Formats: sequence, C-alpha cells, structure tokens
Amino acid sequence: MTAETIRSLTNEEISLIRKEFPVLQQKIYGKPLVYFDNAATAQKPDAVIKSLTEFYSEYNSNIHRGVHFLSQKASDAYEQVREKVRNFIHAESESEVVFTRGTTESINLVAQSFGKAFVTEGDEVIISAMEHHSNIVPWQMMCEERKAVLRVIPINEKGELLTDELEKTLNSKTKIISVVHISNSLGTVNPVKKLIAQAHRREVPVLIDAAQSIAHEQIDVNDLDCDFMAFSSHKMLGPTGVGVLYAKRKWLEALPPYQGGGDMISGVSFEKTTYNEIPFRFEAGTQNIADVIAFGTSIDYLQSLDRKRLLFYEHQLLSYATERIKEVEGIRIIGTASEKSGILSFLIKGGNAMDIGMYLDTQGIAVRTGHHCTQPVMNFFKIPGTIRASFLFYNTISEIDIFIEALKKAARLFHKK
Amino acid sequence: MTAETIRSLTNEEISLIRKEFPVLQQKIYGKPLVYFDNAATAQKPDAVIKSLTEFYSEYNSNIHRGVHFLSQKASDAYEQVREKVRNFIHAESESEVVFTRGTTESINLVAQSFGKAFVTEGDEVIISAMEHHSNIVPWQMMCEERKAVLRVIPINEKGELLTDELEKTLNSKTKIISVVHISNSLGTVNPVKKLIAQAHRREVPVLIDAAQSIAHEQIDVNDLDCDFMAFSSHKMLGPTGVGVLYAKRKWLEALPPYQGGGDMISGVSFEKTTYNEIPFRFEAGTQNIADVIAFGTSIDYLQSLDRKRLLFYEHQLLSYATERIKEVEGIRIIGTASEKSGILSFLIKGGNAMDIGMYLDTQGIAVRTGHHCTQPVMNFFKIPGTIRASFLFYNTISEIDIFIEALKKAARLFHKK
Amino acid sequence: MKSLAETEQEIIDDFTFFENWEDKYNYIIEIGQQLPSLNDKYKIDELRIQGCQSSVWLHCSEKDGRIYFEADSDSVFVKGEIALLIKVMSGKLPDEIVNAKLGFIDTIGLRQQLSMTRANGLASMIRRMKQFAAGA
Amino acid sequence: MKSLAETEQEIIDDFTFFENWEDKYNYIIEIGQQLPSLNDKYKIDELRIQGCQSSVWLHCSEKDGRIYFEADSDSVFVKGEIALLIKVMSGKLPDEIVNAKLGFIDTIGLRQQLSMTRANGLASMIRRMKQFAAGA
Ligand SMILES: Cc1ncc(COP(=O)(O)O)c(C=O)c1O
Ligand SMILES: Cc1ncc(COP(=O)(O)O)c(C=O)c1O
Repeated sequence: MTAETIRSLTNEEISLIRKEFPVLQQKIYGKPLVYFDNAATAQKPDAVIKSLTEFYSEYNSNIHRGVHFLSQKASDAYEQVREKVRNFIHAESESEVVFTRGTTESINLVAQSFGKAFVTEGDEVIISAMEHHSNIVPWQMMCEERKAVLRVIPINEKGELLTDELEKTLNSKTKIISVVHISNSLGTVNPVKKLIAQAHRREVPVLIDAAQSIAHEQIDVNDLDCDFMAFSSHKMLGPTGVGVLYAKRKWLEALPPYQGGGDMISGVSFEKTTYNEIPFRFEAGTQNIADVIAFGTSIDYLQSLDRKRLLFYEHQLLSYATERIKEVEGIRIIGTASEKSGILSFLIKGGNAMDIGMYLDTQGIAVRTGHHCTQPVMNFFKIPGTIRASFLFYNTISEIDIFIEALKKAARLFHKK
Repeated sequence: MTAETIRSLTNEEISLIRKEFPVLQQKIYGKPLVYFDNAATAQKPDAVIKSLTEFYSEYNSNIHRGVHFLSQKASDAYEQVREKVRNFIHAESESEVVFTRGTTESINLVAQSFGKAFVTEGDEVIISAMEHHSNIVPWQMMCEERKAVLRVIPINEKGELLTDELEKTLNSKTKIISVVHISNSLGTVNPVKKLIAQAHRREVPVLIDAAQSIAHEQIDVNDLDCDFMAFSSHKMLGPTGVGVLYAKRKWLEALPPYQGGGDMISGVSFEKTTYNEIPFRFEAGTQNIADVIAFGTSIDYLQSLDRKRLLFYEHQLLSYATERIKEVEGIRIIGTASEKSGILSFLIKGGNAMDIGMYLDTQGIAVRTGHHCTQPVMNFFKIPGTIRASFLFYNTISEIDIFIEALKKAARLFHKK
Repeated sequence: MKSLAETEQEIIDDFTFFENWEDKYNYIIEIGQQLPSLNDKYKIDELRIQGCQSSVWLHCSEKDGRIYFEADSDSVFVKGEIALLIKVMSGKLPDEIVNAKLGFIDTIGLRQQLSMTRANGLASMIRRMKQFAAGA
Repeated sequence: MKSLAETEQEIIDDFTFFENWEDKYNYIIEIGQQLPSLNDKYKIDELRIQGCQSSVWLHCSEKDGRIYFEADSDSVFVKGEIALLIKVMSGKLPDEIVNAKLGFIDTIGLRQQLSMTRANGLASMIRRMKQFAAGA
C-alpha cells in the first residue's frame, strides 16, 4: 500500500463511522472513552446490535430441520452467513466454512481431529515463538496425547519470525504447521504466504491463526493457499461466541468429527452412526444462531466500507502513535518488526504495566496490560508483560494525542519512585 | 404438585407474560403465530434482548485480564451469572459451573475428559434408549476411541425407561451413566433421582441431560445428587450459544482440560504449561461474554415468576392438549409415559409428518416434525418421525384449540388420499 | 411438444390464482395426490434421494432423444413438487434440461418452502435430473 | 491501640476527600510508594500470592497475642492496597482479623477496582491474613 494511490479517511468520514458505534459515545469517569483495546475485542456498530434484536424479536427459532416459517427464515439467514464468510475470505466453497465458538475452538478442532487422523508417535508439529496461548496449548495437548513433538520457530529481538529456521525445522516427520498471521502482543505481520509456499514444497499443511489479521488485512485464502484458517467474529465487529474454521475441502473431508451430537449426523443407531456431509459434520448441537446471523451483519458492514482505505488509515494511526510515544520518558517499545499492524506494545521505565494501565483507565483510556496470552513472548523479552494499545479504524489521531499526554503524566508519576 | 395447593396462571397473568415476548406478537402469513416449538428453542423476553443491546452499546469489552473500566464491568457481569446459575440449580459453589456452548458441548466435554481420565479398554458406559443424539454420539465416539462398550437401557411401548434393567446392566466395569431427564421426543420424565441413588450405590457417577428439564422442572443438583448436569441457555429463554456444565467439584478437579487456549492456563511455556483453577480451566479462549450475561437475565426473569405455578400451568396445557387431540381422526400419540412434561408427539394416519407440519405452518402454527435427533426412539416405534407440539408457560388453551382444529382439517386432507 | 420455458410459464400462470401460502400448499398437495405412484421395482436405494425428512425415488429414462422422469415420495407435498418438476422437465430435450434455470420455483413463491434445503431432497433431485440429461 | 473498626473508619474518612477515581488512584499510588519494601529474604515463593498481573509477598508474624503483617508487590497500586490492608489489619487481635468484614473496601469505592478479581491477589491476600490469624 502506498500513499500515492490510497486516500486515507477524512475526519468527516471517521466521525460518521464513529457515530455508528454506541460504545464509543460512552464517558468513563466523566471523560470520553478512548478505546485502544481493539486487539482484545472490537466494538460493534449499530447494525450488528440491531440484527441481534431483530432476530430475537422477529424470527428466533431453531434451524435446519424445522418446516415452519420462523425456522426456515432463521435457517436461511444462518446459511447465508456461510456464503458471506466465503466471499469475505475468498474461499472456493461455502462448505469449507465451519462455524465454531471462536479462534480457540477452531484451533482445538484442527489439533484434535487432525491429530487423530494423521499424527502418531514421533511426528512433529511446528508453531512459532510468538503464538497466542490458543495456538500453543491445543498443540501441546495433542502432542502429549500422541507422543508427538512440538517444535518452535524462534523470533529475533525485533519480534520477527526467523523464517530461515523454518527450513531447518521442516523434515519428513513434520505433519502440520500452525502460525499466527499478526501477533497480538507484538503487532508483527508474518510473511504467511511465503511460509505456506515453503511448507507446501514439503507437502506440509499450514493453519493460519488469523484472529488479529481478519480485521486488519484483506484476507484471501485462495491466494494465500492456506490449508486451515481460524478467526473470531468478536475481533471483527461481530458478536462474541462465534468463530470460523476455514479448511480446504480435501482436509475437511479427511478429518474425523470433533464433537458428536444433533445436526452433525446423517443417521444414528446404537450399532452404527454415520456422519453428515461437510461442513455440518463439524457443527454438533444447536448452533449460536443469533450470533452467526449478527456476525453476517458485521461482514456486511466491513464490506460496505472501502477496506483498502481503512487499513491504510490504521497504518497511519500506528505510525503516528509509534512516533509520538517516543516523547514519553523511559519508553521501551516491544515489537519493532519492519512489517507491523495496528498494535503498539510498550513499557515505561520504573512503571509496572498494570499500574500504568490503571492510570490510563482513570483518564478514560482503555488499554490492555499483561502477557496478552503470549507468555513465551514475554519470557523471550524477559519481561512480565507489556502495556498494549491497539487501534481500529474508528480511532483518531486526537485520541492518540490524549493517550500520549496521559502516558507522559504516568511516566512522571512513577519516575518519582 | 396438586391442584389443591397450587393456583394455575390466570388469563390476565398469561397475557401479561405474553406481552414480554416480542416474537409472540408476530403474524405468520397474516395469522397470529402459535409457537409450539419450544422444545427446539424457547422465545426470549424483552429483558433478555435488552441486556444484549445494553452490553454491546454500553460496556462491550473482553473480560478477565482487563484493568480498564469496561473490562471490569463486563468481567463482573459475566462472573455474576455464574452465581446466578449456581443459585438457580442449587449447586454448592459457583466454581462448579462451567460455561459452554450448549448441552451438546457440555456432554462432549465430559465424554472426552472423563474418558481420558477414567475409561480404558473393556469399560462400560450406560445411556438409555431415549437419548438425544447429543447424548449418544459423544459417548459412541469416546467408547470407540477407548475400546469401551456402550450399553443401553431399553424403554417400553409407553416410552418409559425400564429402570429395572439398569440394575442388571450396572457392573464393576461401568464407569459412568448418562441419561436424559426429560425426553425431547416423548416427553417422558425419568426418575433421575432414583437412578442416581441406584448408580451411587455402585459408586458410578451420573450425568443428567437437563436440556429439556431445565425450563420445565425446578432443578436442585444438590437434592438430585447428580455428578454432572448439562443444559442450554436457549431452551430456557436465554440466547443461543451458551450452555452450562455443572459438575461436582471433585469431578471438575479430577478431569483433564478439554480445550486449550487463553484464559484456561496459569502459566505457559514451551516446556511446561500449567492449568488454571476450576472452572476457568474448562473455559478456553474468549468466552461468549454477551450471551452469558443475557443468559443471566433469562435466569432473573424465570426467578421473578412463581415457577411452581408456571410448571403447574404447563402440565394443564399438556393434559388439555392430550385430551383434545383424541378428537382428531387417526391420531396416534407417541410417548404415553405416566410422568410426562409439556411435549406431545404424535402421528396422523395416512399423513406424512412433514406434510402435516407444513399444513400447520400454513395456519401460522409452528411445530417440529422428524426424528427430533432421537432416531433410536423412532426405530423403536418403527416410525420415521413424529409431529411434536411442545408447550411453554406463555402458550394458551386457545392456542391449543386453534391447533386441534387445524389438525382436524389436516386429517381430512390426507384422509382423502 | 411444448418447450420447457412454455411449461414453466403455464405453471406460473396457474399459480397466479393463489393468493397465499395455504392455497398453494393445498394445490401442491392436490397434484401430489394425483401423481401416479412409481412402480415398486423402482423404489430401490439406488434411485433414492435422501432428504432429511422425506425420501424421493427418481427414475429417469430416454426415448427418441427426449428424457422422461417418474418419481415418488413418502411426502405428498414433495410429490406435488415432483409433479411440477416433472411437468416442466419430463419429455424435454437433454439440452433444455441441462440449461433449465427453473425460475418458476422463485416466481411462484416456492423458493421459501424449498429453502429448508435439508428438509427435502428437491435440490438434489434437480441435480440428478440434470446429471442424467447431461449423460444422455 | 485502636480497634480494627476504628482504623477502618479512619480510612473511610480519609477517602471522603477524594471525589473521583483518579484522586483515589493517586492517593493509593502515593501510599504504595511510601510502604517500606519487604526484606528480600521474605520475597520467596512460599510467601508469594500470585495474581494474574502482579505478585504479592506477604509475611505474617505474631507478637504478644497480636498479629503483624508486612508485604510487598511489584505493582505500586497493589502496594497501596496492601498499605491500607496493613493499616487495618496489622497489630490487631486474631479474633478481630478473623471476623473482619472489611466493609471499608466497598465504602471507599475500591470494590470495583478490586473486582478484577483475577488481576490482583487482594482477595487471596485477605484470605491468607485470616488463615494466619485463625492459626495463631
Ligand atoms: C434432550 C436433549 N438433549 C440435548 C439437546 C442438545 O441441546 P443443544 O442443541 O442446545 O446442544 C437437546 C436439544 O435439542 C435435547 O432436547
Ligand atoms: C493471535 C490470536 N490468536 C488467538 C486468539 C484467541 O481468540 P479467541 O479468544 O477469540 O478464541 C487471539 C485473541 O485473543 C489472538 O489475538
């Protein structure tokens, strides 16, 4: 993306966008909310909230087997979201889209089902040193069960993946690679397309943890050629409780089911149970119908905007914040990769991360502090945690100014010590 | 419950209740909706819908590790629901309440984790012949994995469990029993307290599938003394996408985690990961925060009513419908247990269940048709499926009248054939 | 012989008389009840299309370059839908069938009822019809 | 020596001067910064209470029938909270400590900040203090 071809958002556009997000109108302790905790969860536009109210007020019903009006309306709305997701990520077919509870469940599903089908004693699974716990623990659990080995691609001091190490780690025992697209604690954007090509030369499939990238990149699974992708609705303006597992048809068809129950079967008897076709085979029990439908609305909302421009603007926010934060005494930025997305992790000398987070809270500024579910990253940098500000296109330059001034005060507060 | 001591709902009370459910105000094809598909999912009162809107408009945020105002407010609201659930089912401690995606996930969690900890080759698991697929398939999958044997307590022609058979089936290899409280296709209320006592004499733990009973009985896990209980929010006036696994502390502490990810750990490193305390150990990843909070509102709503009277009224609805349906020519009721809850499954001679369901749909009447995810029950009765009308306290006697008249017409329509 | 498009139009014309879903339902049940049963020898698993709540048996044949369909179902409503489909598709040229858009399903307002995709096998039935025609 | 209830009341009185969360925060940070550090020999795992984002070390002792607490944390805010707790609890009789309701936490409006239960170990710290007093 270059400044020549893409116009950033204008102030008017931003303020129109902000009007659609009711939480952003809140005051916290009498001060306007500055919401910089977007990597944890994004705020929801009115349209998304409204679609929940509409569902529950107008056509709430269980789906699939119902022959009555409400059930058909709900089933249609639910299944349409599969097509919306397919289109959003450029998958080939909507039957490659499985609805889950979130990124975490999507990864657990793959770890368990893929493990059962393909991993045996001595096999290897590769992840990176910057993974979120949700992309570590499921693999650890599976590897322990199957006596397989978890191998880890290291990172450098800037928080970049040492991609050369992948080549050395890949071998004939490697069964799958699972790697994050954008690190939630460092902001690093990994060269996943390259990694996938590299893995494919060895015929090793790749899962991309797109929890952070789904809202901050334009994802094309076809172009990336990834085998699996996991992401959550709540980080892309949709409701909590919904996520997606995208998987190439050949994989979905090869994987054994993960959970058993209603809707995922084609026939049940005590002697023999046969499973439904994909993707339904992976959706056991009553689904999160309302939230899937509202998730569809969040996709519509994102699609209605010019995403190229949004993403360009988000990069501007990051650059501006990264520049200005240097004015704060004792600042140390954690994560200085050359390719970064709108996440700024840092520490202030003498100040405990939580204390600073709480100070920012007194100013109505919401950031996250701690290990961000990436303890291995913290161990690598030998720090207990960071303060993390994460941006979305509804944030503004003047919010960053407020944030920087507050940080300066915090730095003084703890400098005394 | 006896008519002497409990007053039923008055018409005024019912119409006040109905006003709180926006879906019930809908017209379908110009006719007032008669919603008799409550066993599939219940409609939601305004308060529940409003609490979703409030969350997303006022304090949407990710929970637990956040130090900012919104996150604390959301965390508090979320954790309060655990206490509400505890109180609703009379559990000893809120740490015995695990939030899941629904009944199906709760049962899968137990099947997998209990299986890993306690089931080995040759062991036995007992279920009943009237289980929902969600209480069959998870056990089949686990038993196949662990080379254990699934044993089934049969039912009689009335759809009652042959409880004597349990005694014969129980043996030293029995590791767990999982049984439904109220059958969703037959309406049978099983004598679970007796079954649990029977199992406990052999020191075998029992899981109760309370998907149907949670809204139609007053549940007391302490009194029942069950080891595990599974149910879904969406069947008790709450949102889709949330369920509960109740488990006695000793079991929760003994079970290995089910899914890995953020929030369920206490420390992660590539060498050694340690898990969080219960119940958090079983809640990996971002939870369905908004829906859990709204689920709390549905509990508040239920608690605000006199449940004894509601349940008494529901029994009256069932009795009335069961009596009147006999006027329909060619009627055959499936499920005639002496203890029944508000579910009426039936067939009409010469009429295909789906055809009749669709006819009722033309009249604005929503029922469910098919096997209701209980194919073994259908096989037992040698039928492909049934038509099922299921009642909740917002239904009325005059809705049943409309339903019976429509059924009579349907019977005539297919009698011609 | 009428073209596929012409028969579609006839059905659309028929349906303009019906004001609501109940009338349509009754009409479809009526023609479902009139559709002759399929010979039992064709009610075999190979010719069966499994929906979630009903089964359809579809027998395809070819004569003089035209394709003929006969079918049956345990649901009278599905038989009615079949009757409409047969009216449109049976006796037509392979090309017509393969290229049929079957817009009438939308126009007569049946889409909504058919959209309970997994409740009946209509979509699969159309697919099978087209497959047979394509192979002929 | 003041009773536990009296010290609680003193703190409540102090806090009436603060109008908002920022003022309270600043005050707590101030007293946190003033709380003497715990001798390093007590900063051992056995005396550590693990919160999600901060650690607390709590050293309990008994002298002449009264219980004394010293503590430290890597968070100044938590140290401030500790300072308040120590002011209320340290030097008191075992019975007073065991039965302390610590209503002041609510009254001074700290409950909300403490309710991020898992973000700091305050609740566990109170539990440990009471356990020690109960065993004394
Ligand atoms: C008896 C019974 N068990 C389990 C379930 C599964 O519940 P859910 O689909 O909400 O997971 C249901 C609901 O259909 C049920 O009726
Ligand atoms: C990179 C990354 N992976 C996985 C997750 C887990 O997502 P969820 O908690 O929605 O399951 C997150 C979110 O915290 C994340 O940032």
